Amino acid sequence: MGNFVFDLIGKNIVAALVICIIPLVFILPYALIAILGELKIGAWMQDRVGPMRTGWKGVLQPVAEVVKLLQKEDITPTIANKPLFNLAPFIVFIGAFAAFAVLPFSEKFIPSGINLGLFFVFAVGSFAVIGIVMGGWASNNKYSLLGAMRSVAQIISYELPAGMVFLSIATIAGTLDMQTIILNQSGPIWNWYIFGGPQGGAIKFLFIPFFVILFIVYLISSLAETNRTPFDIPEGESEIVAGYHTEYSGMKFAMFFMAEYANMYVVSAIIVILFLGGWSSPFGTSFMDGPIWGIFWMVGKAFFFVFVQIWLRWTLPRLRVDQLMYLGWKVLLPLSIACFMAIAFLAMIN
Amino acid sequence: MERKFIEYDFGRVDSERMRLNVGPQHPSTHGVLRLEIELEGEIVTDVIPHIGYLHRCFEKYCEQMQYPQVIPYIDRLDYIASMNNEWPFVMGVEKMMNIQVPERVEYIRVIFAELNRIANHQIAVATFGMDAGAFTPFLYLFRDREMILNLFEHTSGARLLYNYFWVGGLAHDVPPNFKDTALNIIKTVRATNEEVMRLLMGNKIFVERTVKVGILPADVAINFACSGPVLRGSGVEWDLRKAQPYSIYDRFDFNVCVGSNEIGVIGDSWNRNIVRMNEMEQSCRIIEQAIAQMPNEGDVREKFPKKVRPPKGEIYCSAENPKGELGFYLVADGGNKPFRLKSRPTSFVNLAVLPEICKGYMVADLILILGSIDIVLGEVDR
Amino acid sequence: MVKYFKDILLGFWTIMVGMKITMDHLFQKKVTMQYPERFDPIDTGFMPDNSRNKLFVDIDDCNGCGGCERDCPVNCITVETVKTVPSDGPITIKSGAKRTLWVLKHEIDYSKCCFCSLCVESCATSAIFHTKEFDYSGYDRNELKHDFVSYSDEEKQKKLDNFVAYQIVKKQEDAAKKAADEAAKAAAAQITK
Amino acid sequence: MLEALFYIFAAMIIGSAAVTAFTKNILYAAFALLFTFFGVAAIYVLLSADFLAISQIMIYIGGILVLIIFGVMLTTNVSIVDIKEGFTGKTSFIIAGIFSAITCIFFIYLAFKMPFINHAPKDVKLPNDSTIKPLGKLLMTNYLLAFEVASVVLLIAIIGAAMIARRHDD
Repeated sequence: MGNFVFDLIGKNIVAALVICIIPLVFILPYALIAILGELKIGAWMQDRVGPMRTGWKGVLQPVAEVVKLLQKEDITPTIANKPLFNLAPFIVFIGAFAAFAVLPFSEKFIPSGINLGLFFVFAVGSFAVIGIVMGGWASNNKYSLLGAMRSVAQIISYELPAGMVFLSIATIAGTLDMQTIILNQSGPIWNWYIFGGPQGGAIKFLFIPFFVILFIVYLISSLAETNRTPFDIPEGESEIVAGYHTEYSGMKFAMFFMAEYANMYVVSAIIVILFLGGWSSPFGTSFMDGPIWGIFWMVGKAFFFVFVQIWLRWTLPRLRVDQLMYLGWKVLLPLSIACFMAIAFLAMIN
Repeated sequence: MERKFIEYDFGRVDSERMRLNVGPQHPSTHGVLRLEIELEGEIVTDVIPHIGYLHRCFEKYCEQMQYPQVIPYIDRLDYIASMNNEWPFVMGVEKMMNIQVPERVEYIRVIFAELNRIANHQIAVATFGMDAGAFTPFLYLFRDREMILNLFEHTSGARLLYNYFWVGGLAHDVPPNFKDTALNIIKTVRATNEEVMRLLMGNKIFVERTVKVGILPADVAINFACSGPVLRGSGVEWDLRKAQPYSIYDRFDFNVCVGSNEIGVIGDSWNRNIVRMNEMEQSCRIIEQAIAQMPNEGDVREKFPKKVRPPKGEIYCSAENPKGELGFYLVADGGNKPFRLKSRPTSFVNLAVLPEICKGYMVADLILILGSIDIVLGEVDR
Repeated sequence: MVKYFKDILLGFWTIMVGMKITMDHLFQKKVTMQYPERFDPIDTGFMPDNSRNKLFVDIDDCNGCGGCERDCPVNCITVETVKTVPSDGPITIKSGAKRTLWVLKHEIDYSKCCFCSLCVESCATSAIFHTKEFDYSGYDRNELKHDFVSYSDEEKQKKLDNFVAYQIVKKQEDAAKKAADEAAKAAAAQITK
Repeated sequence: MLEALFYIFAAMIIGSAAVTAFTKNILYAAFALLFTFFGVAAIYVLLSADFLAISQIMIYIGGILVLIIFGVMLTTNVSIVDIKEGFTGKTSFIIAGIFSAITCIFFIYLAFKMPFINHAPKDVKLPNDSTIKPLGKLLMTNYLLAFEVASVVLLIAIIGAAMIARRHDD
């Protein structure tokens, strides 16, 4: 996509800015849809009807919420550390936003086709940690501090199993480039990595359980990295009010909010890219395939995982901090390492 | 902030404890309770409950209220189990005045008290789940509670503060389709309970969160005069309905549910909650039996005394509330107002045990333990 | 080790069970009632006959006994009365009994009312009762005070004046009567002497 | 455009590094370090060292900086701590002066002796492909010993840290 824009406008600063803005153009409508989905699906799962007043059946509710947040008074606590307090939401948002730079939407549409896409996503995720710590500390609120501390411990712990999953797929695919990983999986549905990938012939079917376990491990650790239920302990509202964003209001709160929803898409997209063939059609290369269909498949599959996250949120209770650590270090990490070894073996015999 | 040095074997660690106010505007203190807690990391080392934000001088007020006027005030003690609250007071006054209420009234009272027990336990379990972060069971249970409240509304005219048990009888007769409605409610309650057992109580995360959390040993529970599910969760088989059968409870066949070692440890949050779930089932059984035995005809207002003036004397009358033993100590001087009305509030007594059982657990556990005790601040502060 | 894997599997299984339940509910019929559109208390039977809502006093039926005022646990009712005078003629309340008191003020403060229904119970003439109206509000707490008496100030003043005048007349009559009695007594005593 | 970007990032590095060095608030210093690391990563990108750039972000920002901030935050009363200014003692001042003088002279000597590239590498062909493959090859062949030694050292450090952090319940 970058090349396309450069061809259109010319290789100058305007083109670069246009490329930077493209993900934002995606995030805003996506966030509105995701918020509406959260409200409505949550309501329906609880036998309610959800918001019904704004627009037809309440479809304009997220717009109303965004407008509300925009015009709300932006309160900064007197004893807060003002520069850091104001900076934190932006840092958190950078982390979520930067990841969009390498997320492909289709064969032809990718903001930046760098060779290290997977690694890049992994790295910029750490920006969120800094932002959360900054916000939690600068709020000068004990609940915020507790939330920030929990959040950091959680995100750093769960980066390890997620990293092992990345490593496994990178080993079997032989690349860190997202487009190549997806291209590897194109073709019939059993070429997807959740079904063992394209390599290996018949013997790969022995390794399918490892891929499925990796898939589940990444699903769980992605929930933890985006602070979603059952890992929403950094903002667990029944314990520490709202965690690190207790003191935030108005636009700055909206930034945290947007970052959370953007992160939801990022991790869903990565699940799809790593295991479910990204933008490739499930019916093989012949049917419903191509750049435009690619967008449909990519966004559709990712939205399914956004839905799964919402679904889990309205189903499960919350874990406790020590149980979270137990799960991360004693369950997910050993499992992912074992699976990594098995998959490395598969990659070796190919 | 005070500073303490904790001795570990690798030397001295300078550890600072954090004092944290949980409440009165915290989302999950079930009202306006303020807990002053001391944290070391996330471990709770000390808890001091501060109460009184909802103090309404209930006992003093009652001294200038005529007996019928006291009942609306009693409704507001434990406002999610008002029917049960009215009962011990009404029973006490009736005993003093030697009024034998009609059979039909007794049965209706039992049915309504048990329905209200179900409603109360539904709220208790629902909010407990919400403390743990599960929001959906909360609404399933509230949906069912709505049916109970509708029945109450069609009977007494109000949804929350009924003023329904009057001295000598009941304020209104039950609606004509009362029996069908009650049986229908029981059916729904059982179905939802089964669902909640699978969705919330059986969930591994929830089990992990609640077992071995806030263990209340039986002797501590007895020493702190706990009652209700808090006491029974610790394995003590004490239920006023069985131990000192009042009204007509000796006619029904039901079990006293106690905590067990099956999943958790006796006396932990899980057991307190599972006792509530089981008690709902027992209440359903009592209601079924009561509906089968209940006489169809009879005036619920025939034994109303012209003037409620108990003779000089004093009485302590208690009943098994959903939360435990609620008692009223009534001193009458022969006038139309109580000379003194002392209440033994369940939640207040049960709350006293909180600092005992939540030391050494985490903040998240503290909230769960508080939820498992199931307090209502209207009753704690009075 | 077995317990470790068993716990993992159990956790996974119970999460699946929970997800199935919420998924089932996703497609079930919803129970929410859209309040202002779907709420018609009388037609749909949402509101029972004995529901306890806003109070209303039929002042033509009120004999001014003040029982409601005495029985109210929160003192939200204020009743002021004045006695009738013979010049008012033979007046009755709606239900037919003789009216001995003019009700000059019957005010209910709805911001205080606790809807306990004790006043309804105490009213001998059923003049006070609950209506079906429940959603009322005001910008000022004084707007929630409602006086059911519709007499104008002049009429009230006239009734008070009538009563005062009647008191004076009655006093004079009493004095005259007393004097006459004493005179008669004295006369009788004279006679017996 | 690239030159402009270079100067922007260079200014960012120098500015934030100056904040790190001169601010009195120790937490500001830690957060200013974030921008320094980020700028360095950007310079790496401009040099076409993409793997290095992302590693820089991941290791320094995601790992070390978080650790520093965590450590600073959990120490008591962060904002009150004053970083001392002025002379703390005559002897130490003299020793520090001598050392810095020697270092200074050493660097000046190096600058004259070493064959630094003192012009922009315009004619140098930058690798178009990812640097990850040659890096990996080198780490697994020529520099295997260094790589293994580093990992063993890290392992020892992790085990030691775990030993120290363990709570003994005796």
